[in-house]
Amino acid sequence: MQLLKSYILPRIAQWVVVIFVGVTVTFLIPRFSPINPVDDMIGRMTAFQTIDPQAVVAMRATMEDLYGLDGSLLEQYVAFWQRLLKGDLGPSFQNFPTPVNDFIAAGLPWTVGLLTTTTLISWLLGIFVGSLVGYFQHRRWAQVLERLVIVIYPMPYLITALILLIVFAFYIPLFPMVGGAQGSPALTWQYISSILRFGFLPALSIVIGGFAFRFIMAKALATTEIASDYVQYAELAAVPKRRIVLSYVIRNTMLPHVNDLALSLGAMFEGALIVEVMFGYPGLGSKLFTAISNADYNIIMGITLMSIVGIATGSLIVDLLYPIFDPRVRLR
Amino acid sequence: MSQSPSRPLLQIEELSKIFHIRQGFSSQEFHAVDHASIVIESDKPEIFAIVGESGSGKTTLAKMVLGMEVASQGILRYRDRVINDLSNKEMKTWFYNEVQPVFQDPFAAFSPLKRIDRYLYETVYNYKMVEDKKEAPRYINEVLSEVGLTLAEIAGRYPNELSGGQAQRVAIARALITKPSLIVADEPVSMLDASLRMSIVNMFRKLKEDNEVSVIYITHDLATAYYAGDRIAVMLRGWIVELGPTEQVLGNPLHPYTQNLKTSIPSINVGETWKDKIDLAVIEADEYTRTGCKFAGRCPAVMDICQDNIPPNVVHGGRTVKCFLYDENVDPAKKTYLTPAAT
Amino acid sequence: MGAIIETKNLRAYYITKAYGVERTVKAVDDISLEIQEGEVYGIAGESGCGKSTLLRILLGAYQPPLTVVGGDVAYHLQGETIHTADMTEEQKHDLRWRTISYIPQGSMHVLNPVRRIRDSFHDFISAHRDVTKSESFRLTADYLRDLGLPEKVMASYPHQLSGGMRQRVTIALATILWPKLIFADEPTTALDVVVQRGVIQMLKDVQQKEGSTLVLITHDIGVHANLAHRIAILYAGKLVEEADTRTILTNPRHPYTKYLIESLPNLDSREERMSIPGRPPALDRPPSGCRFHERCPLVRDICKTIDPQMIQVEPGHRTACHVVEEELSHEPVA
Amino acid sequence: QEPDGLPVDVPREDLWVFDQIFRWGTVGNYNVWRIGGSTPFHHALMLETFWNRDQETGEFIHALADGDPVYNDDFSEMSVNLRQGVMWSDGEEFDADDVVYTIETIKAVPELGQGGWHPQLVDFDVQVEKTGDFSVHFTLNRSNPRFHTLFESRWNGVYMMPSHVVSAAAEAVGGTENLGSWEWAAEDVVVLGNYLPVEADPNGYWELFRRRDDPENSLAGIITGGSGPPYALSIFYGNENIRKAIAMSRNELDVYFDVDIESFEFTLDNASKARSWYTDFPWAYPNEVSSRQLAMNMEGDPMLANKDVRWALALAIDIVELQTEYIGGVAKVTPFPVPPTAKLYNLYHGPMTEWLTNLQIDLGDGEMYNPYDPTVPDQIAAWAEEQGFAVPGEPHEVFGSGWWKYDTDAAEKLLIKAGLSRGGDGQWLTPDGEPWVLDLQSDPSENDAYRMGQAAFDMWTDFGVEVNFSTLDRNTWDQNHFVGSYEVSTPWTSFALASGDMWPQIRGRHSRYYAPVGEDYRPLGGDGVRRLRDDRLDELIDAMESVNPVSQEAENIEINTQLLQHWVENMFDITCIAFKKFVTWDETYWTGFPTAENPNYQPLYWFQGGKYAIQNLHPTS
Amino acid sequence: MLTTIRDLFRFSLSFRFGSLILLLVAVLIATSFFAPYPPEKRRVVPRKMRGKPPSVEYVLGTTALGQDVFWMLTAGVKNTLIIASIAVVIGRGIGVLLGMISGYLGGAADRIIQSIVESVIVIPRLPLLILVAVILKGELTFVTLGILIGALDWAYPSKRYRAQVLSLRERDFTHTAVFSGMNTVKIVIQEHLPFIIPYMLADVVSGFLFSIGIEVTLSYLGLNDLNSLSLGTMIYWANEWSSIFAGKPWVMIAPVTASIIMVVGFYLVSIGISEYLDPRKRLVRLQAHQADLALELEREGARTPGGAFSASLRKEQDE
Ligand SMILES: Nc1ncnc2c1ncn2[C@@H]1O[C@H](COP(=O)(O)OP(=O)(O)OP(=O)(O)O)[C@@H](O)[C@H]1O
Ligand SMILES: Nc1ncnc2c1ncn2[C@@H]1O[C@H](COP(=O)(O)OP(=O)(O)OP(=O)(O)O)[C@@H](O)[C@H]1O
Ligand SMILES: [Mg+2]
Ligand SMILES: [Mg+2]
Repeated sequence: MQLLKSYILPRIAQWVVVIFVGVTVTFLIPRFSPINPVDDMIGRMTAFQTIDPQAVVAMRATMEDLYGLDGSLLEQYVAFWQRLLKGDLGPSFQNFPTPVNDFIAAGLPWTVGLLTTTTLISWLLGIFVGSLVGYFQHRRWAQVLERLVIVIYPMPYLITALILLIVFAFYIPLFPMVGGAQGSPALTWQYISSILRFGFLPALSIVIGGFAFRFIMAKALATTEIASDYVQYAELAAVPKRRIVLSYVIRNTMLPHVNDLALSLGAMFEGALIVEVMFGYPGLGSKLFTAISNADYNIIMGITLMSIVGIATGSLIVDLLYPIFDPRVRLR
Repeated sequence: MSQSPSRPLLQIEELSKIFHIRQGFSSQEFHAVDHASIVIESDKPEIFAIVGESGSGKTTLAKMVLGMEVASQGILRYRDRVINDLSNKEMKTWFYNEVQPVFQDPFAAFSPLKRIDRYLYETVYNYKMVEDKKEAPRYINEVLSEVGLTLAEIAGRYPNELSGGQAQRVAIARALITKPSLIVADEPVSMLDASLRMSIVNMFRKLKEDNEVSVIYITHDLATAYYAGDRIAVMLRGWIVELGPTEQVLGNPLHPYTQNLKTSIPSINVGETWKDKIDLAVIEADEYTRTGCKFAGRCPAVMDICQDNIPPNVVHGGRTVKCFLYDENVDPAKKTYLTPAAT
Repeated sequence: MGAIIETKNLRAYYITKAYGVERTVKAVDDISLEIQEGEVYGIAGESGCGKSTLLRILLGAYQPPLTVVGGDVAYHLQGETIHTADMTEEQKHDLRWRTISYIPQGSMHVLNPVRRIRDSFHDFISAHRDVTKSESFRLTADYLRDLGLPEKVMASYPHQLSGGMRQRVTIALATILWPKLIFADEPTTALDVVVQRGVIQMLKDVQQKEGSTLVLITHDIGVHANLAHRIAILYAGKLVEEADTRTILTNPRHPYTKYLIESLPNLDSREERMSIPGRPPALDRPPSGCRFHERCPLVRDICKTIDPQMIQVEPGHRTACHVVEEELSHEPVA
Repeated sequence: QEPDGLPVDVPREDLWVFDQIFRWGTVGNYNVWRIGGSTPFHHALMLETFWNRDQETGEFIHALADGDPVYNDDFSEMSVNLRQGVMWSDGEEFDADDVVYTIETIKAVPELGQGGWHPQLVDFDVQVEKTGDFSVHFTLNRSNPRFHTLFESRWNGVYMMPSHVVSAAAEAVGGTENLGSWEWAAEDVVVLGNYLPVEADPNGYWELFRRRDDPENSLAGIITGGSGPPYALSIFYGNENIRKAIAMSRNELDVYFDVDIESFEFTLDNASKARSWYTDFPWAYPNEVSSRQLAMNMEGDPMLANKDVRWALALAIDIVELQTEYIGGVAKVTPFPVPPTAKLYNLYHGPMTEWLTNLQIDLGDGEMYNPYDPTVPDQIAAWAEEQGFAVPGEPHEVFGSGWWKYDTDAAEKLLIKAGLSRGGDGQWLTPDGEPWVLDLQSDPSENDAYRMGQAAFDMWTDFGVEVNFSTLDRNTWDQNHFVGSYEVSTPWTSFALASGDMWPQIRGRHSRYYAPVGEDYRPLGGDGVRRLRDDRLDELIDAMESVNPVSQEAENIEINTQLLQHWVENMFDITCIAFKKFVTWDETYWTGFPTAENPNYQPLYWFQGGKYAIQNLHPTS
Repeated sequence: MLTTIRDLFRFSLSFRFGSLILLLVAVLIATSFFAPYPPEKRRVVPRKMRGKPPSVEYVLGTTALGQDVFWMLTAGVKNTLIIASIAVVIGRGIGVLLGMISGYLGGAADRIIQSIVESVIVIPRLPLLILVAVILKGELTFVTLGILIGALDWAYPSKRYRAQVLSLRERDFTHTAVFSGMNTVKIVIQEHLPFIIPYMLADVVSGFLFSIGIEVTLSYLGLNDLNSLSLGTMIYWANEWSSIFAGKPWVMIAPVTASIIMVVGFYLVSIGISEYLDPRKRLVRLQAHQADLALELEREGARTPGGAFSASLRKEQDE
């Protein structure tokens, strides 16, 4: 009970605040955009043909009405929350009247799939390899590996993706260049393997960046860890190195890594955005980018909302579950 | 509750400090200091030793006295003023003038990036101990001489350029600058070498005599506590289990825990090695959550009543003991002795 | 019963180079000693005088910056003589825990904080014996019971135990395979006296049960008095005196040892006690001659220049002091 | 070896893969009539209108109409005869009922506002009447000689609805008025074209079509006699040209619509069976009807209001270098906003050559100057030969018409005449003595336009004009046009349609649609982007309005020519080049695409008139 | 400070490498001021030499439109660093301020600030940046871009500074300072800042990494002032002109390599600094300095520390 009051409830309250602030910020900012979604739409509809000027005027009136863009900012904001609480994100402007929910439903599985797998892979791999290198830091291979990572670590996702694209889609055309899978969803090996094949390069781009980051953290933590008395003692007692790395070094450094996992989702989402654009990968990231340039408010809102809620919830869950990972006592 | 005719310097009554600790999904209250009472009189300076095993609440008590932690319950007054109620300004202008600390690790007590004499000058200036800033070196030198140092020796030095003993002397000198009435020294010698230890302890004795400063001397080294302390409080899991003049308490301990402590001091006298064995099967950490007497698990004289009842503070033989053994109100029939329980 | 471990003119220095400054700390300088099988050998001395360093060398577990620059450490085990300098990693692996074990300082930190005690035991046991988890659990349970420790600790995490209990668990962890030779570095420091007593009692038990040899470091002479058969006094990287416990306590010859014994307060009197003047020298620039000469009340000119050699005062009692030498030979030293 | 990078699992021999130029937002809803319905070429394979235009020849392609539109004398009524024998893909025959239903439904439902058809039908209060099973008659409330353009699709036009399907759907959604929210699912789609949608990437990256079972009954089948590949897949490769080129080199793309020259060259190097319109230089298809200009805001920089300044800027541009160094020598040159396609060159550029050559401008102090240089195409041809290229045909056929001389001396005189002067550092100063600073905006997503902007920037800077060149994204750039916050920009336009008619394209420039800088011109409905008010222009536009471009073609062309002359004399914008398209196909799997040697249909497959090119594709092997 | 840098330079390999790289960068930037013409200018290279690979005359090659890649790079590196510096100053400025305020005030203020910080951490920065960049497009200069990046890059740093402050606040010497009568401002500035500054150094470097990456990314998406030179815009144009595939890879390689080298340089410097800050290494170093110092003292014939005291004690005993 005490815990509920002193820890869980405030943490949940914080979650609510975080989402509220995040959503408000993303509600407001696009509305300062000079781009008017209605005009943008009309521009696209009439781009290649000649239309009577009067007709355009009439169309504009109809569309403003349909889009619900009348009323003050505050009214729109209130209306927005009213809809949101009903789970309705409104229609897309660019693709009126398709509901934003449909877009999210189409894109979310890809983004979530890409993000969770890449996050997990880079997280686990980074921790494992980083800890190994930290543990064997005087070995030659470890030093070579570390230098390598130092070079790839600061590379923006973009450049990694570009290089991968050039190498693995052109010089060695092993992987597809567009799309998320082959054929329609089915529980067949063929479909599933195509998901892996289509997702490989996008995933690799994110994994490389995420891995390097995690590697460097893990190495730093492991270096501190191996200086700890219990590792030194276990070494002295000739406890096998494998056991020391796994149960001593990694297990102990896991806590900051766990703590960090949810927060790093945000950075990974940024990576996903770039990578989706670069590889023509389905998902929310690339959609968001298009929506931003078309001032498709509702889509922007919908997708940022998803990522904010996703990341905030991720970090909430990690925080709430943290005690499971950490057997030590926390003083509060 | 001890009534004294004169105004006490420090009055601690039924003082508690409660922390919340969390492990996994559970959280519990935890009394680091549990209804402790101590009074230090103002008319006669003394060295008041507090001993007890690690984690028994000594530091927490000291921090409350110094105003660094807020007490959770109970009375905590310095010269009749409630310490926790003092305004920031009063703390600075009055309280810190009166009460000063000495910390355990002399090297941690000074910023390694700053020259050590800076703290002496700061203290002199901030408390306006001299009329004219030019007077400061002379004043500081005076204070330093009390601890056997000269300003020339330490001027311009960084802490790590001094020995532990020197640094601790500077720390004590710094505390003396405001001419305090009370110094709270938390394990001031435990980081020091055996060879330096005695010189510091000797100095406390000298300060008490010459400067009329009372010292709360916290240690887990019973021998120095006995050597320096006028009165002593023995702490166990937040409780003060026995309090009284040092010679009485350590010479003739009443509380089973104190007795235990005393017999456990390894003697260097040849042939005085321990013969009897003590029971090891107790996880002391469990003692915090005990409902009755916290020592019941290891007590050789444990009784029925001890299991679920908190023993009273009994004034007995010139001291206060927290033990049912000396409680006349308890029906002797109920004092059924048990063999020590190993839980 | 002969010597189980023997050192000759052992020198071990920390040679560090950090940000351009090279520094050699002569932490163990020319120490020769023999430790007999089955005895408890105590090593005492001020903080920083090289006790732990000596122990690490004896144990053969050290890495740069600590370097053995001279002398030799030899084990005499089952009729074989092994020089640590020639030991391979495998040999070390084989010896550790089964024959030679180590109880470190700072019980707080040597147990893996996120592993239950029993798993740590399993790690240590399985490193040297081919056992299943349940076997090593049983072994552990039996052993803890033997030593009078509650079985409940097995399922605990280190933080759930008090410092004293942790130290006892560490001792159990170090000795679970009944080693012949146990090194213990300050096993009771930072414990309060009651707990300390428990720990000492346990060490004694372990040592007596198998007749193992225990090398015990502590600066608390009281602990030595209760446990050790012989005591060696170290000062600034040098062995200054060695004798059986009773002799050291009642008839110390070296002025440093005398100070050490006499400055100890006890509950018998509150008489003012003197403290040792000065402070120990820095080992990267040890004083010339006798390293104690700057603090010694009996200092002679010779002490300032000539390093005194270990001399035998009487059988089993050695010391390194020009003054003692002078007394013994009844003629003033030049 | 079978490439496996395609998102659908259809044998490559049956599958034709083409470049999808947008990423679909709405997926799986084929109700294209509603507002926000997908861009039409998405459905170029599926849907039909009365007429299409061949961009190449400017001729009508009679689609659902069986002949040209027939108007009454005052152009308030139009009759159309319908083609017989065209079948909906469900076996129903297309007839006049479908037309009547379509017109009445669109007119009745504002939400079916795609393409602006609804408001136009309402505006003219269009009444449609079935005059036979295969003929209809339209009556308007006032004269409109170009009413038929509503049904003529270059890109988009009133698509006919299958009345039997839509009326049932209307009932299902609770009445015709709800058709705006009607969703037409792929499996229910019924078409007049040759292809039916199969499935689409929910994320809009690709869409798969299948040939209908009776291709011979589809309109495209009837018109071309061909049947096209069994499956067609469109893929969106993003805005990065190189990705298309790579895809083609991997044999995963049979045709793409356009890339920049670098990516095109890359394609040639890496896809052995790839080619474009010409097999050799300048490769690209040159006849898309549009041109790019350095457009000036008459109220942007005060200097720009002066005709002499505008002329000076034109003369400070070296068109040959612009066309060769910046554009790669592959786009046609034109001095006015009409592209020199085969047809339009004959209508305008050719006939106007003499006038252009004789055109004189006053450089000040009575010095008259002939700015036109008819040898520009020859200079470009010379450059091409220097590069080792062979020029396929007459220079003017390949490189367009002449242009203005690159004559900075003349330009200097014009500026001095306009009151400007050179400062000490050679930079131009305004009459007030302030440095003259010109803003130039461009959007890099149109790479030719952008490079033209870069060239202008470079050349004008060298001429001593301080130019701020800002690169804007599409939306910001558009937005700046709407409110007139630009000085010089790089848009594209064509005054002429493929047929040569001009009024529809320039009526919005009438001064009644004028809005001053700072105000959005669009609420007025016109095209006031230049902030131009010109009486002569108004006069000419009014004159055109009452001329029927089909029946009164000669009169129409005459007025149009006058307008172009007026435009040029005033240098209202500096038109530089026409559109070219690197429509490129790879013949590994499919062949039969139109080429310069065999131009059966225009290769602009995403235009309604280009879709017939697909019908004649056949497997390479 | 100077000795710190000297030590770092002498004894940290990564710092030496890193600062060597940064020195190179600095030289590159310095040369940008000697460019013979505005480096973004096209048509400055003679026609014959346009679009040619690196040569003696044009060490990094030329673009098809007649720019000299070398001069472009000097300006690009400079401008990217300007953006990054602005971003870092703003981001770290806000970060330090908030972190310290939050850490010192504690209580409700701390909770509020932390909630805000958490919210900001959770909002994905890149989309937000894109959004704002789209809105500001046209007005987007290097300065505004720097401000923008900085405005979004303070949440993580502020958390780190707060943690620093919290731990410093609990250190004994802080208590000593309090009992010495120093006020909070003094404690913060004189006692704590010296500890925070080194962390700031390392943190500033990570700020550079982030900002360079973002600049490149935003430019790639066309959301920067594409007519000015920066590493990002160079990459944008190289990509836009498909330089790699059009047989002119040097146009792309130059800025990509420069950005990688630059961030690696920064990163190595930060490793050097953090190594230097590693408390264990620090101790060794302090001891080493101490030894130095003691040697000096001895040479000067001064007494070793503690000498005076032991002498006085000895006297006491003698009496
Ligand atoms: N801020 C805190 N929050 C929670 N628990 C605390 C806090 N500070 C101290 N404690 C706990 O309170 C108990 C008493 O601690 P305290 O430091 O007062 O003991 P001590 O007698 O000084 O011990 P030692 O001899 O080790 O210095 C310990 O168990 C400690 O873990
Ligand atoms: N890694 C190291 N590098 C350099 N010097 C060291 C190192 N470890 C220890 N020393 C120095 O070696 C000397 C001996 O250290 P050692 O730890 O052996 O002393 P000790 O007698 O065990 O002291 P304590 O009682 O404090 O444990 C000390 O002066 C110490 O500063
Ligand atoms: Mg304490
Ligand atoms: Mg030690």
